[in-house]
Amino acid sequence: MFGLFNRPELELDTSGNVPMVDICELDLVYENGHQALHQVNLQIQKGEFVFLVGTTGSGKSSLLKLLYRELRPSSGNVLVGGLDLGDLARNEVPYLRRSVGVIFQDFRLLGNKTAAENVAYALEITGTAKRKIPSRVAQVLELVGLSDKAKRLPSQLSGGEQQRVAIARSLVNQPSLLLADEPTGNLDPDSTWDIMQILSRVQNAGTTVVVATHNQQVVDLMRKRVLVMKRGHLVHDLARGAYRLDGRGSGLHVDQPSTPFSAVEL
Amino acid sequence: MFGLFNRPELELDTSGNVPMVDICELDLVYENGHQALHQVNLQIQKGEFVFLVGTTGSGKSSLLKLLYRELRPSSGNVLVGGLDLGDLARNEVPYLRRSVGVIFQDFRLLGNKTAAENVAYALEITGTAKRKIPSRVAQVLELVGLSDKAKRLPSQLSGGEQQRVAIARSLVNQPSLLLADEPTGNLDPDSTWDIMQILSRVQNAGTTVVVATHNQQVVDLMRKRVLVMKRGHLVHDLARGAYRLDGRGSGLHVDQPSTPFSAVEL
Amino acid sequence: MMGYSGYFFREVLTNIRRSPLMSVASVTTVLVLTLILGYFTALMMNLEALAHSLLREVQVVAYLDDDANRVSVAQQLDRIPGVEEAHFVSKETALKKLVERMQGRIKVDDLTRNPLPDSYEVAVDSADSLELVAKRAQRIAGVSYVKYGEEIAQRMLRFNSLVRTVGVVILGLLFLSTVLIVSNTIRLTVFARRKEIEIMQMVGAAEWFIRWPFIMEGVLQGLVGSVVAATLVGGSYSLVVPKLMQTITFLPIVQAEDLLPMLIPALIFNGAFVGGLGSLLSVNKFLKV
Amino acid sequence: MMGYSGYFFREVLTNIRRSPLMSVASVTTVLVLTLILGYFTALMMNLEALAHSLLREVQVVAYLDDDANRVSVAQQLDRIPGVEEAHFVSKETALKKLVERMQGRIKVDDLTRNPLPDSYEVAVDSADSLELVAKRAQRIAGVSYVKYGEEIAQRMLRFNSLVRTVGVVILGLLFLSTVLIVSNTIRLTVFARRKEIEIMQMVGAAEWFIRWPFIMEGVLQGLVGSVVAATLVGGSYSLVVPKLMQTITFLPIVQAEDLLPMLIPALIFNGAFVGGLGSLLSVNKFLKV
Ligand SMILES: Nc1ncnc2c1ncn2[C@@H]1O[C@H](COP(=O)(O)OP(=O)(O)OP(=O)(O)O)[C@@H](O)[C@H]1O
Ligand SMILES: Nc1ncnc2c1ncn2[C@@H]1O[C@H](COP(=O)(O)OP(=O)(O)OP(=O)(O)O)[C@@H](O)[C@H]1O
Ligand SMILES: [Mg+2]
Ligand SMILES: [Mg+2]
Repeated sequence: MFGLFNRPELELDTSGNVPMVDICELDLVYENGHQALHQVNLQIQKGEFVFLVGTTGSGKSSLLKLLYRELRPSSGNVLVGGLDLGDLARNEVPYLRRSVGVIFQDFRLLGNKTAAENVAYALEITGTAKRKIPSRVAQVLELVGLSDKAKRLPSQLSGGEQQRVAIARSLVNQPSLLLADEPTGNLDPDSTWDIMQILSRVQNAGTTVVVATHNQQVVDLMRKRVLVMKRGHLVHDLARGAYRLDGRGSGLHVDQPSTPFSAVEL
Repeated sequence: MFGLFNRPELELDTSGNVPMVDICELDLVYENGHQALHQVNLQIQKGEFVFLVGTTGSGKSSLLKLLYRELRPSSGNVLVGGLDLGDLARNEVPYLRRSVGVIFQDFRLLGNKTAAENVAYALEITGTAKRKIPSRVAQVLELVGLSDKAKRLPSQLSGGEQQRVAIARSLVNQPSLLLADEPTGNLDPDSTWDIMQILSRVQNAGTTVVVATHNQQVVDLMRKRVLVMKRGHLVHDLARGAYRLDGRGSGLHVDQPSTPFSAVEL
Repeated sequence: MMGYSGYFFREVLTNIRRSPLMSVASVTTVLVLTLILGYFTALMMNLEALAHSLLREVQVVAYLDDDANRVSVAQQLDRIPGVEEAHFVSKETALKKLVERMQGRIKVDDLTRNPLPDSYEVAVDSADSLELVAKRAQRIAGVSYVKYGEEIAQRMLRFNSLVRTVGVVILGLLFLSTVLIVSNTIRLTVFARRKEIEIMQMVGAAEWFIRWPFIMEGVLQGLVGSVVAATLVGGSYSLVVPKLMQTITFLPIVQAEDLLPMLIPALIFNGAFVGGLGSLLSVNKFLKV
Repeated sequence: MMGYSGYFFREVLTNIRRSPLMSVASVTTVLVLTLILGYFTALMMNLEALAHSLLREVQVVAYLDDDANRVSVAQQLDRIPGVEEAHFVSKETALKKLVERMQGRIKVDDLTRNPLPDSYEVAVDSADSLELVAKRAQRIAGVSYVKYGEEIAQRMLRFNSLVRTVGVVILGLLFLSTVLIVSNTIRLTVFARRKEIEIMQMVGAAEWFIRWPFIMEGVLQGLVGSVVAATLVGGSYSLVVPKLMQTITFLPIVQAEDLLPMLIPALIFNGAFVGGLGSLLSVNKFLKV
């Protein structure tokens, strides 16, 4: 009846026998013809912690979107936990997404639900027993330091607080793969560091973590594997790497403004 | 007739005889009873460049929102260019906002307009002659490095690219006061630096610039006036200051996780 | 899914509470359209009753020769298929009726002799039988002349079928309009929440899990709207009909108790159905992976 | 503001192109409701014509004494206010008509003498004059008896006013329903764009600058919907009426050329007005500073 109830069971292979992420000759071309990813090859093993860096528009978010099947590859293969996402049936996608926690660059909180309800929603969809939900939600909100704002709607939270709700939601299901897209862009350094510690802890518990970020300090201090993207190409893959964008080296350039101002009257 | 045409003229005093921003014994209490700002007193002179820092939820965005009259003070006064915003009539607010450029933390682009149209809109509302608009828009998009993506809808841009559209829009009207809320949270360090150079240039042209940010490196390198907020209080006002949050000093603490993990099973 | 129904129901209530505008819009739309549908159905039923009552007045009259055998004619009339009853009207009764009807325009004293014949008024089972019955009656010995008001009968028949056809067509179109407009309205409310649906899909909610609260909300909105409308229709009908019956005695009016026990449940069911279906179709539009 | 109208118009078109769903929903809603309104108005006009034509058949008949002075009676009748024309019917004509009407039920040979009196059929200018004319005619010397079919006249009068009242009430309610549903629909489309309005206000757009494109869009949607609906109503009416006139000769039917030149512009204007007003009211709801 309208497929209202079908419920395929689907499990990722988290044994460690297959890579958690296995990307092979991946191309991604958007509808308007823009090619966002070129021939990306990449393997990430179970339990790894990986930073994904690159200039704005280099394709980091696009790559992550492919891993939770918001996008489909134009060519090549994307395997997560042994599942080929190109083959995934439409009604199987939700089950993939329950094993993959995502922290979105733009938060994507449900505007008519409170912080706690947003986190609880991710549990409700999995059929978690009703009585277990409140304590689990409280725990995770405590972890991100938002216990006192559990009953606020997103519109009543500051940018950084919304970001922490999004982080809490991505963690609550204890995902096998955690994808974080600029998870600390709206956080102060102390909060940033707290969140990074949490992600480390999550990794230690066996979760594979992929973090796209522009935060040089974080990448430099954490010394994890670093993937560098440039215009849709994966140009570097560094074990225990530091933040560097190809060519210009790392960090800020006080004395070299790179855009000619003279053209503009301001 | 329904007030369809009324058009009060309203000008900020940008002579420099009055402070650009003059805040006096300001309290802000949100509807749910949360007091976001406590007794803030602050003066910013014409042409200054000010950083606003503080932990997440310390009240930075709230303070900026008061300056473009998204919020009204619960008590105390907010004067911008000599105008008391508490007294501002409803139909005068648009004219205030044309003199005040804002870069929003969540971008706030019109989803059904292209990047160029989003920037153009800010000109159209001021009655700028039609033929002047395209060249002015092209100039500003060039300035933020987005010329090649002028025809894209926001949904077809990366996070950082959307942020740059928002920056372009805030600049296009040559505002007297520029408010930027975390303008580089989604930008890589090079782009961040480019944007900061642009803001500096804007300041040199006489615009007053207020930037709320968590980016320690930027604050530390630029050596501008720094306002530090803590739980709704303005706790420090440093000329040519560096990034420091009260108490814990500056920056990241590798060895001191501040949240107890043991309470949470992950 | 049963285990979730409590959860879904709470979802729906929370959602209505937090963005009441959309619910108000859907409910009002269902309400107004159900009102129109309800009143129109009531009007149709009455027109149908009117047409039917007019039909019943059509009958075959067989005038007899002066020397006819009444009993034999009656027997033969009874044997014609389609005849329900043959009622004898003597020439005396006929004259009395005529004089009555002419109210003083005929002076009975002037008549030396009753100019009218005896007759049988023959009731038939349906308008279709009229012509056949008339033909067969004409052939009976002792019947001088048969009249069945071809013209009036034709008119009545045409009027009847016209009312029925037009009524069914309009009712059908009104129903379609209701479905269309309600699902349009609901589609807009769902459209306003498309981001929400997108986010729900992003965090891994199955389609049925997303769909059910919307469907329940649609059904609920449809129910509320149509219950109010049905109450209004029912209330006003039972209020107005008795008054109308007093003033307009010449038109047959369908009694409230004959109409409402059918109409009210039908309207309510219709509202709930259209609301639910509208939601289902709309949500499906935005459920893309 | 005139200088902006081109800009606003482009805005509207771009917006419709980029999110067609909302326009489709508004247009369909206006279309369907205008159809209902249009067909119902046509129906009402015809019922009104029917009621009117029935009224015209009501007249006063004055029966004369055998020895009455025809000419004097005629002069006196003409002098009564409300009388339009008095038409003489001789007893012979009356009998012929009666025999004709009775189609063989009366045998003329049986009559030794005509039992009917002479009479005047008096046409009156309005139904309201009936009773007065009848009373005054009764007083004229030579008039034996006046009849004006009180009962039929009463029925017709009641039927007429019933049709008119019910019609006006229904039409009014339908109109209100249209306004309500269309503005509901438009409110939802505006609601779906509330973020947009918020952003426009944030960057400093004046209220009228935000409002006008919405109003123009509402007017445009209303226009498109109602033009299509009016075309459908007009087309189908001019198509169906000639056919109907052939089959149902006994009912007066309003000619297409008498109805449509009024109805079509009214429907179109109504659509545009309701669309624009709906938008204006809706946008205002979301324009808060
Ligand atoms: N609409 C609201 N209703 C109630 N409380 C609110 C509302 N908006 C913000 N707050 C609260 O006010 C405080 C200050 O919020 P604000 O957005 O100003 O912080 P911020 O300094 O900009 O933080 P961030 O760096 O995370 O953007 C926060 O604790 C927040 O939860
Ligand atoms: N829907 C889309 N249609 C067309 N092009 C798109 C679309 N989404 C993104 N792009 C383009 O693809 C490129 C990669 O975008 P992506 O969002 O992956 O960048 P990113 O590395 O995440 O950048 P940022 O650091 O700014 O978030 C960008 O140039 C962007 O303009
Ligand atoms: Mg990105
Ligand atoms: Mg903020």
